[in-house]
Amino acid sequence: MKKVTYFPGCSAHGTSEEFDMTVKMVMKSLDVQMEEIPDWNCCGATSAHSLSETLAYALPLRNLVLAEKLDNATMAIPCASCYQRLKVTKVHMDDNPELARKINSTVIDEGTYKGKVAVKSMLQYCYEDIGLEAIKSKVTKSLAGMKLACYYGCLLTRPKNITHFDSPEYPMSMDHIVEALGAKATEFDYKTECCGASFSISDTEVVINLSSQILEMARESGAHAIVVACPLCQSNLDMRQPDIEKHTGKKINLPIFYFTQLMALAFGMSQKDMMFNKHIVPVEGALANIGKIEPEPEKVKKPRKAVEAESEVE
Amino acid sequence: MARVGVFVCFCGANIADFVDVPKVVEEAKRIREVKFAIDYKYMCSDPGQQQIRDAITQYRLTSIVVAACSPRMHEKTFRKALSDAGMNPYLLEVANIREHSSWVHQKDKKAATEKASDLVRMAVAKSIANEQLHEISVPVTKRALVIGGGIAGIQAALDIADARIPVVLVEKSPSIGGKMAQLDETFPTLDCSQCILTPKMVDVASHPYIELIPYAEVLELEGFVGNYKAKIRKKASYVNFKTCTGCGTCWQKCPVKVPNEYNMGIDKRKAIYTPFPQAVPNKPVIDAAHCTMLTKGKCGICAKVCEKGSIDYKMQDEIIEREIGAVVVATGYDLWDPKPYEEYGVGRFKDIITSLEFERMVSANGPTNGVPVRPSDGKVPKNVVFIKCIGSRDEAKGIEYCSKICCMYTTKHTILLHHKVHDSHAYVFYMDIRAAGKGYEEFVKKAQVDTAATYLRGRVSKIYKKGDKLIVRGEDAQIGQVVEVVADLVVLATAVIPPKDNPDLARLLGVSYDKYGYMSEAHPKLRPVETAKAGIFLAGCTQAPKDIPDTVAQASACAAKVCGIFSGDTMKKDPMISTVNNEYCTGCQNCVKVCPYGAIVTEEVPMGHGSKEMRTVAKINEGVCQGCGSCVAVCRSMAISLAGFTDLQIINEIVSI
Amino acid sequence: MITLGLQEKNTLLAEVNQRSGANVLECYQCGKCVSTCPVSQYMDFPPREIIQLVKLGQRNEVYMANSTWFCLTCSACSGRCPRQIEIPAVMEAIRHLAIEENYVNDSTKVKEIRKFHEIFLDMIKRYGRNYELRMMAEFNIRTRNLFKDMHLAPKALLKGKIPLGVKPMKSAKAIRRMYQLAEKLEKKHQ
Amino acid sequence: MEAVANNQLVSIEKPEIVAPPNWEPVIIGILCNWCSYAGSDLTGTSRIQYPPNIRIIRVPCSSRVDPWFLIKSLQTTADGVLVSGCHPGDCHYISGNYYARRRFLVTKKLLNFVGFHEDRIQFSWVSAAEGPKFAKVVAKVTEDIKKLGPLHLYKKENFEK
Amino acid sequence: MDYTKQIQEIASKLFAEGKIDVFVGYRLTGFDENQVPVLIRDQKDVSQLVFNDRSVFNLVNYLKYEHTRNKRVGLVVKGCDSRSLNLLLTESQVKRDKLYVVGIACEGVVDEQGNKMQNCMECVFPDAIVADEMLGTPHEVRKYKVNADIDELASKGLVDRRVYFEEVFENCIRCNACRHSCPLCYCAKCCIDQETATLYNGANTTSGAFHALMTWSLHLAGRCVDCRNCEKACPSHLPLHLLHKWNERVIYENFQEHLAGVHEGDRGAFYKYSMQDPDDFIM
Repeated sequence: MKKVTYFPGCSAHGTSEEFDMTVKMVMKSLDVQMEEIPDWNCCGATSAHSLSETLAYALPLRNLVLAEKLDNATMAIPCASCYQRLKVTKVHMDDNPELARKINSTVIDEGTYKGKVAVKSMLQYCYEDIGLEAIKSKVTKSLAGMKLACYYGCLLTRPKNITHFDSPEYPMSMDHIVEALGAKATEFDYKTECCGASFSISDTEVVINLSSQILEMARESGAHAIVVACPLCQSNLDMRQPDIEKHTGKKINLPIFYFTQLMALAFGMSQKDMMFNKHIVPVEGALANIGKIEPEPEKVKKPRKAVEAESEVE
Repeated sequence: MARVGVFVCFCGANIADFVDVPKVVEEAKRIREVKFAIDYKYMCSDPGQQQIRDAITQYRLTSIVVAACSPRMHEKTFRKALSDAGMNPYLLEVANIREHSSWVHQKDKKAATEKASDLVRMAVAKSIANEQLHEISVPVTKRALVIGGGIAGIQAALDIADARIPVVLVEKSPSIGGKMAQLDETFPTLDCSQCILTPKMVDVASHPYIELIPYAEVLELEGFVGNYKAKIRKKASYVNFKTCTGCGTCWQKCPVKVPNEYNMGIDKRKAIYTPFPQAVPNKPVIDAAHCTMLTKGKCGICAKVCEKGSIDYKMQDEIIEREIGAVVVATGYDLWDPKPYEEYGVGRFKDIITSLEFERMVSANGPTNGVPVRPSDGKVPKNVVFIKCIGSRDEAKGIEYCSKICCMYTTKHTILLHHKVHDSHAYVFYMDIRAAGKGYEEFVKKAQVDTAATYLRGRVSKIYKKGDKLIVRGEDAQIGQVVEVVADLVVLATAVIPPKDNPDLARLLGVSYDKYGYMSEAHPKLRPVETAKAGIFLAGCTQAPKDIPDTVAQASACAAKVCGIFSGDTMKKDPMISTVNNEYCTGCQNCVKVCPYGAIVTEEVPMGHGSKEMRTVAKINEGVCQGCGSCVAVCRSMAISLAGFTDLQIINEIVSI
Repeated sequence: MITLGLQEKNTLLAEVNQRSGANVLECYQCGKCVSTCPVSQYMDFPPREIIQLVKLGQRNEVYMANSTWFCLTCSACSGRCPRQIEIPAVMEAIRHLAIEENYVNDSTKVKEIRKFHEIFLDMIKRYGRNYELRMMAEFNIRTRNLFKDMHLAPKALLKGKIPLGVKPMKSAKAIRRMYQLAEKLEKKHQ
Repeated sequence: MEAVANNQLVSIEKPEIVAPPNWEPVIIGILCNWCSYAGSDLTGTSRIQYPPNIRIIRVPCSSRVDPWFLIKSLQTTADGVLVSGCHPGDCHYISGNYYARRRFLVTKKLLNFVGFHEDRIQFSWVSAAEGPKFAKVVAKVTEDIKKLGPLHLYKKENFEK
Repeated sequence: MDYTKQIQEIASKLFAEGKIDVFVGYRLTGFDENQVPVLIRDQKDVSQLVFNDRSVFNLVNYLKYEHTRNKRVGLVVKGCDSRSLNLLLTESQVKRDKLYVVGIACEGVVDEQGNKMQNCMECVFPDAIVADEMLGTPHEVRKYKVNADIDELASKGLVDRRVYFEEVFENCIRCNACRHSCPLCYCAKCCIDQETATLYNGANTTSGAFHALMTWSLHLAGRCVDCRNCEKACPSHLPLHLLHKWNERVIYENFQEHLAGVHEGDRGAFYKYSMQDPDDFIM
């Protein structure tokens, strides 16, 4: 049995409750024991580092210090924003002991930071620590027939020198995961464009503009739905979709799934637990594609060649 | 007893204003060994030198100290004066009282004078230990080795051979011609590249003074200037060039198809092939990695159809040796692989090609008969986006430097595109247009005005696919707005990089190379074709990216340098090199280990006078030793000394202050 | 018009470089960041121009620009920058400097963004965690835009998308203490 | 690497002989021909001023410098020694300065161990283009040695000039 | 640790088979339990040989003298001795095919008072690295330890060290026993005796001793294997190991943990370099 430290993040108790739920379900079925950081606090998100350098480090650092009290080598974080803040803090603290000492002084009551816990996003944890094989082995109800656009957003793979995970421009980890579940990942060029992130509330216009482009490109790629690994992306793309449809005058109707929701689905768990009812955009239409396998356009079969790959023989 | 003459120079006011020159002379006269001391306004002038010459004979001087400017300036001049007076020129010492005293202590004349006196005393002390040295002359083998048969190697080989000096031209691939043979037309005149290159290639093949060794590589180079020995591996071609007529039956019948390197893999060649129709020598070779006869023992068609029986599947690599006197390195360049540009979808989108692929497409003898097409669907493109600085000037993904030729070849491509597809439109994303060269700016103007290519100033940030079009997004900084171009084809002007094995070759030759892998010239301005290793010269892109005119000029310069070395039967060399005292040498060979030039070997000498027992001692190769003194400092038994900088000379300087 | 040559020393450049850890002098104005930036169209000066203004020492323009407030820190620009300049760090440095030197951009947009961040931080100070519904409501009240997003509210609340309560932290006191200490630290820093 | 940090052994050398008034130290500078000597020439041609205490000896390469030149210098005429060569990677003789660097470190540490202040022997990399750097280096070395006072340790007894 | 019997048997066998001309070993002094080196030239003398924890001398030293030159030699080496032998092989001073080396997995030797030698307590390679035949149970390679005396002296002030060493150099009588006893000092004419060096510093004075010992220790820097032959030979009982151990420490800590004579073909720290060598002490 694997053990991992779990940092749910504020949205797990709010807008992304379904992410939190499905993560727990999926991890249980994958035989991973999750230990939640006791009495964790908010990572500070964009706001903290917009206004105060010290708080931007101090808030995540407290969580890192608390996490070290649990005896696990790795910490997995579902929320991309929390992941980014904790990882940036970890990297900067590890690089700069002087800074670490300074920031540590604000949370010294909780303990001293040692830097021994690896920080990973839930996606990274699933991809690297659990592995595609383990995921594939749990699939009971293949998602074959579904075409999915995998959307990573800004924070999971960028900046490369902080995250050290996958490509910052055209990542493929989530694509591999959904393909392990049986679905087909579409070629989607807007994988890592920004959805507008924290402007969700303060500047809706930006969010509508950016998210609409992402949705349109996903539509264009032929996807039935979008898969995400970030609560903020999910809420921007899902909750703002009616607004976007009104704004552009085009029907989009793309449900936005967390990748763990789809994993739970493919693992054959009850749809009720996945809280599809919380989605603003109804999911039924997209899920109806499961099992509907399009016949592959038949290729004209050429006579088998003697030497393949590099060279060929007439 | 040493008799030293001291000559102190005023250097006009340069020294005299800040150093009390008469006082220095007076101080010098107080040194026991100094038999003559004098000052003069300009020691380096002819009357000044005359004073030295006169004093040498008049006072029977045994060594000379000139206190003047830096020895790096006038040491040669004064040495000449000594030898004119019949004295060994190496009995001279220069005390640098200008750069090291008068110019740097202008506020304290007393201290400057004191220091000048000290410097003179040090030079006197050193000069007492000076020995008579004689220039070393080294015999020269008059044959040049040219490595690489691109335009640089071809030009260098022809120029040297025309001076009736034998040349060995080694080319890695089956044919000479290099990158230039792949080009369609050349900027800024739009000459047909093949038309100007092929005659030169034929000249190389037929020149009586050129030995062309294609499909071969240099394995070893040992020796020193004038006396190198090169080991060359002739790769097995499996075709007997002596009997092959190049009729072409074999490659017509060969069943194995391989991506064609000459056409950047756009079409296929056979496993037995000549790289291109105009190849020199026009004899095929068998690609051992793909030939099924050689890999699996099945086929053998080429041997069957060859009337001359020239095919020999059992042929082995052959190693040959050549004695040579000088080397010209002309290994050319490679193109940078743009794969790290993930944001452009390089590797995912078929319709993104590199400039050389485009060049092959628009070339009349190219795989698409001179018409550019989209690799995805074979359609002729309308909107073509050219992106410059791919890999160049990009330290994040590629290399820091500017590749120099991309601005111009991209300009050429816009014009060629216009010629081949009249209703097309070229968009060029650029950062700067670097068109410094004869007729270059006019050429850019031609592209911008005559063919109305749209120039957009900015780096492209993203390329994505919409339908079957590629959308290219970048900022046009001229209007400060983000623009998107709907493109049919995107051409990347990839950076020029040194060939991957350049550092290996450089190490093999003993030449230094920079962090990118370009070989380093001896001096960036004043010795641009020499390397730090005597007798090895650089031509073309092996030194840095450059265009054809510059390459040809540098190749000819190399030829002139080679001819210079071969102008006499022997070469003169500075005698300031190491020597071994056999009596003290223990044969531990630490010197052999640290010598950067491999100039030290070992020899066996009798244990004692008349003894039959032998022992090993070190031996310096005079021709190779450059006189760095590394061996001297590691010689614990002090058996090695460096002429001109002996332990005694340096200690004399130290203790005489 | 900008007149150059009057400043004795470009202190802005030094401050921005020092604070951000980047060296903006490396920028050669290729514009890749501008076309990469998802919000450059909303900015007064896109990243490339901000950097040029820093190089020219135009403190007022740089501090008063809304650009730094619009930066989403998505790091797309720095990932693609050929000179590897940490542009988000530069933006952040400028924002902090502007706050410290009391330059206030009072356009509605910037005020709203800033208010949002302030409320957010306030929320954490109070509860240790973010309380989304209260956050949204408070934001609307404080920006005097009571009906913003009201059309979303019924659906979101009905679907349970935005829960009505929040699980509070046990030791919210620790967070308040952190805030105090952090404030002290920053004061000392200045 | 940290264990013998460069400041670990430095402490103040007690000058037994009080420096006479107007005492000026003698510093021997051993410079390689291709980089540092050329650099010092450039200092001259640029007319950059530096203290006049240094006496320069030219050697072809910093690898020519045998440690006992340094020992001998300190034993006879010098109060301090400066050795300067090409920057790593720039050696005219390809690798000379890399060998020299190793010897310098050990010599410096050894002399410090037996009682010489670390500032008595100093090293620098000065390229042919670094005229101003050479002046700075000389100024620093001169200042350091002035602070230490005249060297009397293991001087050759009854040495006559 | 007593291999007397085994060594006698080996030597006797070697003589019997005609494999060696001379065997270098230890014998008892004859008046106490301490030992001195002995050169056995005949099988009948083999019974003189002993080996136990009093076998302190480094016998490799005897390979540089005429008695063994160009002869086939049998030799007993401990861990430290074998490292110096390794260096001599690398420096082409002896030929491996003329040697028969009996290697000892050394438990450490004792001084005349019977106390374990300091260098044995800090020994990194107790087992012979070069050997044709090994005696004893092999040890694991130990961790490098900084010499205790060095540690103590380095922590003192500069003035204290200077005072200490001034006395050391003052007590040197320039008898050159140290270099005669050192297996690695094999030069035909020592540089210290050469004209250039003696010109200004040949006298038997403190400064002459300083010059000689400094040069000597620098020539052994990165080569000294800490066998302490020199110290045992010194009539003035100078703490010569301090200079060598200090250099060894500086080299170990700065140059990729170099230790002398451990690898075949490794000439010592001054005859190689690395790009990672410290550069911060250079301006």
